[in-house]
Amino acid sequence: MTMALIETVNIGQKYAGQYILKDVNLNINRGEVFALIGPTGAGKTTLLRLLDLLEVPASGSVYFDGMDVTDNKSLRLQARRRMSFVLQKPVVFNMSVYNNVACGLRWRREKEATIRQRVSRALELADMAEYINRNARTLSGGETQRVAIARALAVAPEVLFLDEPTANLDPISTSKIEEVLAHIIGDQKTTVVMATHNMSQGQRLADRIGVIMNGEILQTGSPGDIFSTPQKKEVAEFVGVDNILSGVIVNRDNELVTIDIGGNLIQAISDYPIGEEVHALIRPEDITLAPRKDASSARNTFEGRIARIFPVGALVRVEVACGFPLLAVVTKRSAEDLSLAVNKRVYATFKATAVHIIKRWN
Amino acid sequence: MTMALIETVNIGQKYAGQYILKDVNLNINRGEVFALIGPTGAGKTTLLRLLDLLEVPASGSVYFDGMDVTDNKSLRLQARRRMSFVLQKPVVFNMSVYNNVACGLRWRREKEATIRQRVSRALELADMAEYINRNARTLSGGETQRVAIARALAVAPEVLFLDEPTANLDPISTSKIEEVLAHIIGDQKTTVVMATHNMSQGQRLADRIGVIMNGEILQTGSPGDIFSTPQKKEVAEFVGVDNILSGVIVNRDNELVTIDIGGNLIQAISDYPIGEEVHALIRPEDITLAPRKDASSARNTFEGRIARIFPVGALVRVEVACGFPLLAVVTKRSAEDLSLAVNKRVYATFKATAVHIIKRWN
Amino acid sequence: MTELWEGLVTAVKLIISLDPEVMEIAGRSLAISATSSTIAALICLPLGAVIHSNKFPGKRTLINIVQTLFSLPTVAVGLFVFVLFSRAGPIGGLDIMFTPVAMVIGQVILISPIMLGLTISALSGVDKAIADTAISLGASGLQTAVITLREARFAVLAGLIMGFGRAISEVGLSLMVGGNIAGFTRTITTAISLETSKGDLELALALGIILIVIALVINLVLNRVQQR
Amino acid sequence: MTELWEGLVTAVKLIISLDPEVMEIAGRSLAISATSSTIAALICLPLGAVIHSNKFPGKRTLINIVQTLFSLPTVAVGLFVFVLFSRAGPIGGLDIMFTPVAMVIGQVILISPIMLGLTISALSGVDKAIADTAISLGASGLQTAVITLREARFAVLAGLIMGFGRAISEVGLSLMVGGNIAGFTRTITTAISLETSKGDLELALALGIILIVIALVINLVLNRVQQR
Amino acid sequence: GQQRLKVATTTSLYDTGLWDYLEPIFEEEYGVELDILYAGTGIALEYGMRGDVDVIAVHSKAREEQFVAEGYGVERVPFAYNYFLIVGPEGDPAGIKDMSPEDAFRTLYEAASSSFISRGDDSGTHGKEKAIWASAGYDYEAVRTAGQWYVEAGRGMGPTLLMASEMQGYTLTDIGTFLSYKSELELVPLVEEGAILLNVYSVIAISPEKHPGTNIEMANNLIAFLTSPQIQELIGNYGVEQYGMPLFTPCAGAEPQS
Ligand SMILES: Nc1ncnc2c1ncn2[C@@H]1O[C@H](COP(=O)(O)OP(=O)(O)OP(=O)(O)O)[C@@H](O)[C@H]1O
Ligand SMILES: Nc1ncnc2c1ncn2[C@@H]1O[C@H](COP(=O)(O)OP(=O)(O)OP(=O)(O)O)[C@@H](O)[C@H]1O
Ligand SMILES: [Mg+2]
Ligand SMILES: [Mg+2]
Repeated sequence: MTMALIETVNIGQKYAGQYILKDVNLNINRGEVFALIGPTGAGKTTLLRLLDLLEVPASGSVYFDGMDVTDNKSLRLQARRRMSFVLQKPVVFNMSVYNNVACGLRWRREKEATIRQRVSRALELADMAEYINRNARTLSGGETQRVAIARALAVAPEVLFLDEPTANLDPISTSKIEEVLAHIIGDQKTTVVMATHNMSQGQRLADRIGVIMNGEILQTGSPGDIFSTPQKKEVAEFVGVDNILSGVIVNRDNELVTIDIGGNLIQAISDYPIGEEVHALIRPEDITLAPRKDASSARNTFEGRIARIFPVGALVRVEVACGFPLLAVVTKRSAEDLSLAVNKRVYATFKATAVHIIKRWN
Repeated sequence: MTMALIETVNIGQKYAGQYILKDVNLNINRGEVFALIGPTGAGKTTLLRLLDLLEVPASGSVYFDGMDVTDNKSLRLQARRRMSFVLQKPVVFNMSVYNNVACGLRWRREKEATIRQRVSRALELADMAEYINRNARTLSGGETQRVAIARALAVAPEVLFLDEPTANLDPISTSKIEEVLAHIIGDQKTTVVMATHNMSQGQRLADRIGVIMNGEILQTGSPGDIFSTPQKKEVAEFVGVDNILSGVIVNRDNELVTIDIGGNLIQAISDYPIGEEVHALIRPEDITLAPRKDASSARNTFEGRIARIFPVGALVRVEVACGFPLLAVVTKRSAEDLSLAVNKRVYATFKATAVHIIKRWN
Repeated sequence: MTELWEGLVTAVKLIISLDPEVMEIAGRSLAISATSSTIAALICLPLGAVIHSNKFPGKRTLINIVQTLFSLPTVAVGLFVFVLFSRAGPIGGLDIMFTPVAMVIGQVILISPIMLGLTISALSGVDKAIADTAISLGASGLQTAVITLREARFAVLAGLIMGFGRAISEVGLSLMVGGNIAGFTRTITTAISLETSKGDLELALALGIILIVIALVINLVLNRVQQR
Repeated sequence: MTELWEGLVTAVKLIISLDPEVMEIAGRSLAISATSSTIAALICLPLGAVIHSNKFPGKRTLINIVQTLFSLPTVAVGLFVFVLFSRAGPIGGLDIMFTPVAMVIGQVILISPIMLGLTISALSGVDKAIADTAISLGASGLQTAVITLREARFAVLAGLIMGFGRAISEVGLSLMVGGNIAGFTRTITTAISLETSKGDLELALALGIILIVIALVINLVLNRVQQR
Repeated sequence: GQQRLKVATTTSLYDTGLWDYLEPIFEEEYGVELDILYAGTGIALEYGMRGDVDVIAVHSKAREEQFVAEGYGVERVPFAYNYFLIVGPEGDPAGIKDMSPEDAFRTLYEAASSSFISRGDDSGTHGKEKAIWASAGYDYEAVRTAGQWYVEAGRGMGPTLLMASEMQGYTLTDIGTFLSYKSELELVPLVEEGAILLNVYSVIAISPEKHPGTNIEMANNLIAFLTSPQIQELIGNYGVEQYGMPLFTPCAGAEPQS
């Protein structure tokens, strides 16, 4: 039996008589980075609080390093001393930044010299060294978040829990913190469990992602899996598969199937039989736009008119009406090169392999 | 004289004897959306608090709708009743969601019927209608943020201040909130002042952006201006111009100048004279990568090897070593098509117009 | 020990039989201390909010002084009020000595520092962001004070209960300026003191128990109100 | 009014001349109430933290009872202790009646509900996230209690000061179980009551002023400690 | 509202219940609200001097005479008397039973082993105690500091008795308080005879010249009431029902001599 570092068996939590987390079975392996993603109110924070042993589940059990820590107080404290947690809304104690970061170490009865050294190191990692003597209550939002991260790092946890760790940080601070995390993940083999709504952060840092919605884990898998082959419509929507088309499989030739989307035929790769009602998922960045129909190997080409164009950072999102609405993403540069404009006629092309098929109503 | 709705004259703020905001002169015009962007600790929150009349500046004056409201208590209250503010770390009062949202209206002595109607409307806008009877303290991070937004909207402010309004929200909620904001901006001509570290949010929503760093406003301008023609190196770095090359203008032919970057020559458009020490700024998305040198109109083409590749969402960032480091961004699809890999030889191409020149040490 | 038991039995008997004399002094005790608590609360809640929410030089010192007055001995307050309102005193003309009015005045002086100090310390526990949020939503100074007090309601209520408790349980002041006049200024505590000096310890204990029962009822009522 | 002025003058004279009798009873007052406050604080701070941080059925009721005991009349506590420790009482053999020990015991009973109740209400103002953060950083139950108390230190201190103030200012209890014995159990408040009954109002007022001065000093010292 | 008459009385007189007994009779007869203030001798005199009451009823001859001499009181009118007692533990370790008061005090002083609990509060009873020490030939200051056995309680009569009982010591008490406390005490009367033990209660109306605001008319009514034959009879029988013996001997305005 290979043992997960943290294992939950059917845990649930309820508030005011209502289950807001139901039957979660999750293994967190030693050394992995696990990201929980999901919309507001999905239960991310609740689940992290159960895993960090801050709360006792209403049902089910939690195992840490092979021990049942569901409700044994002293085991829980022992286990908790091997973890630390950066809360979603970080609070600092009304004392200096130094003392804030030193707290966890003091509680573990470390020597003053060790404490001094570890606090300095943690503050340097979080780029907060110059604030060491400030009262932590006077810090700005982002500074507070970085102190909270330093405080959690200082105790050199085996498991680090992070709840939206960079929500209050600008892109530069975010990448610094991500570097620090990458570093401790690589160097110290720290297990990391994070909740984030920033999916690209999940993608960048995580080994495995769990998608949670309405208190249930809908899918876990590698970032690649989650992003390219979501198993449910909700997951697909959430991870940015903007094209979700409902249809029926009307033909198949080995693995190549033809799907009827309200009269338009799309080709894709799938195991489902003829007659199956499915969703066809296509990531907008997998769709190419061209002024002419060209002879590419792509199986699917549709002619249409541009319905809407809107820029997003370095990219442009283009909505094409081609019997059904298709959303494509192109770079600003290509948009300029193709001189895309509303009402312009274009050809939207995508490969059969870029279409991911899932069964409907599952 | 056209009058700005809010005008600050040399305002500054100090804490513990130190100025953390210095001589800020800012006009917020009626009906515009103004975004403050800047790194952690830059002074965004401090400035918003001064504009919202939550704090009195240590120096300088604040005018609202033509009146000096720097320190007249009753004028300040009157002005404040025409504004509302969503704090960076939103707190809710320990009462139901309904009562939370109703507070501002009660304080304005609105009729109960009006209150009921406006609260419902605001909660619907923020997609929180179903939580109306919950104690607001039991909400999740994102839900709390949405209640705070509803609460601020309910009073139908002339000026709405938002401090990182979507920091705790997932992408779907974020776009919902952005839609709501776009709606009230369009419909009700509300003036909006927001602080955000989410630059694309600034870009999407703002008419004008102010970049603040270290307590000083370094540049204000349209999103386009800020993103394509930053006037200082710090601004450039912050808005994601990842290629900042130092060089000297060595030649010019009308507007076309040649810049010597440590031996490599780059062509660009600029007014600066020969001998001027400058930074050449190139956005990574303006750089094309190709396996062969092709005969495009682009003035600058450099041969190099790929040093690093890392994916970011639907994009891939590619670091090319071509005498100097160049960072390019391409779509995943192009990366696959070009089969980019570390150490592979590529040609990086960019137009002379894609290079933005600023003077050094300004 | 038997006295304790007998005291309890007597208390229960007195309560059940609604002994008119006991009911009368209990009612008077309650009326006087409720009046003084209400007056003190009306002064101290707003004043506490003002002191809490403003920065001014000497604030720390002011709070120190208020807290020092937690130690005001009842009899000293009694002396003070006596000296002030006695016929020979500066405002003796009012002729309120040895009336419930004098007792109320004395109790207000006694418990105001308590209510004020505890209100301020209750407010000190409220996140500063609460007041900021209220102000930013257009609350006036008073409205901000109300919402802040509301957020600290548990601790604020504890302060009010403490003030009321001090008022209803004090005796030195009531004896001094009330005079323990039967049917006019006799309260439960002065009656306890009388019974004690008369040697009827059971009755004294029984009255003590009745006092606590009254306090409990008031407490439950206030808590009910707070929870609404 | 002249009495007030004369009282003040007398107080200043007594303080300046370090009048030995006054110094003695002042010292005793301070010693007794400091002892009982310390004992009560050692009981109530941890107990308050435990009650605050645990959910259990009847918690609300427990707090109601504690707050009700804010109204404990000193003389009732005095009677209770008297009945307990008197020769005829259940633990009369200890022979501590009319000694400072009995006074300390009585004061601990009197002020424990106050310190406990105010500790709980001080803690109620602390953001729950503080305790969560401490626990998540590996704090044990005790360590969490300490940091939470520390966050509420201003209000917690106010509670301790209130308890001390109640102890040093109470008189009914000290009279009842101490006996106001000159040179042994006489404290400032029992002396005030004696001087008042003798009709020496100036001296009584002067003693009251001295009491307040002592309270002020204690207060400043505690505040200094808290601010460190 | 209604006319009020304020009387400040010593605790020892009030605690016997005599005032509660007489109050309704007087109120009925004169249609006035009688306010009996419960206070120590010292503070009762203070109330009188300040004009906060209309009448005082105390039992401290020397101070009463001074009060009248200084013009605060109109006239000192004795209306009843009884005797002080020296009480002590049943075993009487000092052996003072049936001695004269002076001899009893001398014995206690010499033995210096059994506690003597003094009121020590300048009350009428305390004044009497001092008078006995003087009559026995001691300087009171010397007695006060004579040793541990001399305990200054600084309290009212009832508590002082309780304390004496607790400490199994001796004390001087008025008979009324002793009888009403008897059930709580492990003390018995040891010395009951001796002219010096005489305890006279008198009433004094506050002089309207000093304090024009006082109700001299009604004060005189009260004094007349107390010294009237019917009331004197009631006073003479007061306590028989409850204690099996009268607490007071009426003396209708005349200073008793024995
Ligand atoms: N009371 C204070 N004493 C000292 N410095 C302070 C105080 N309050 C704020 N500051 C400092 O002022 C600077 C500006 O703070 P502000 O909250 O305005 O930053 P911000 O731009 O909103 O940052 P963030 O994005 O992290 O919220 C910060 O560096 C902060 O540490
Ligand atoms: N005490 C409570 N009573 C009722 N519902 C509660 C309580 N606490 C939490 N909830 C609900 O449980 C759900 C999950 O909350 P949780 O904080 O885990 O969400 P989350 O996924 O972390 O969301 P966010 O991204 O907004 O932080 C929310 O809808 C929340 O309203
Ligand atoms: Mg959350
Ligand atoms: Mg900020």
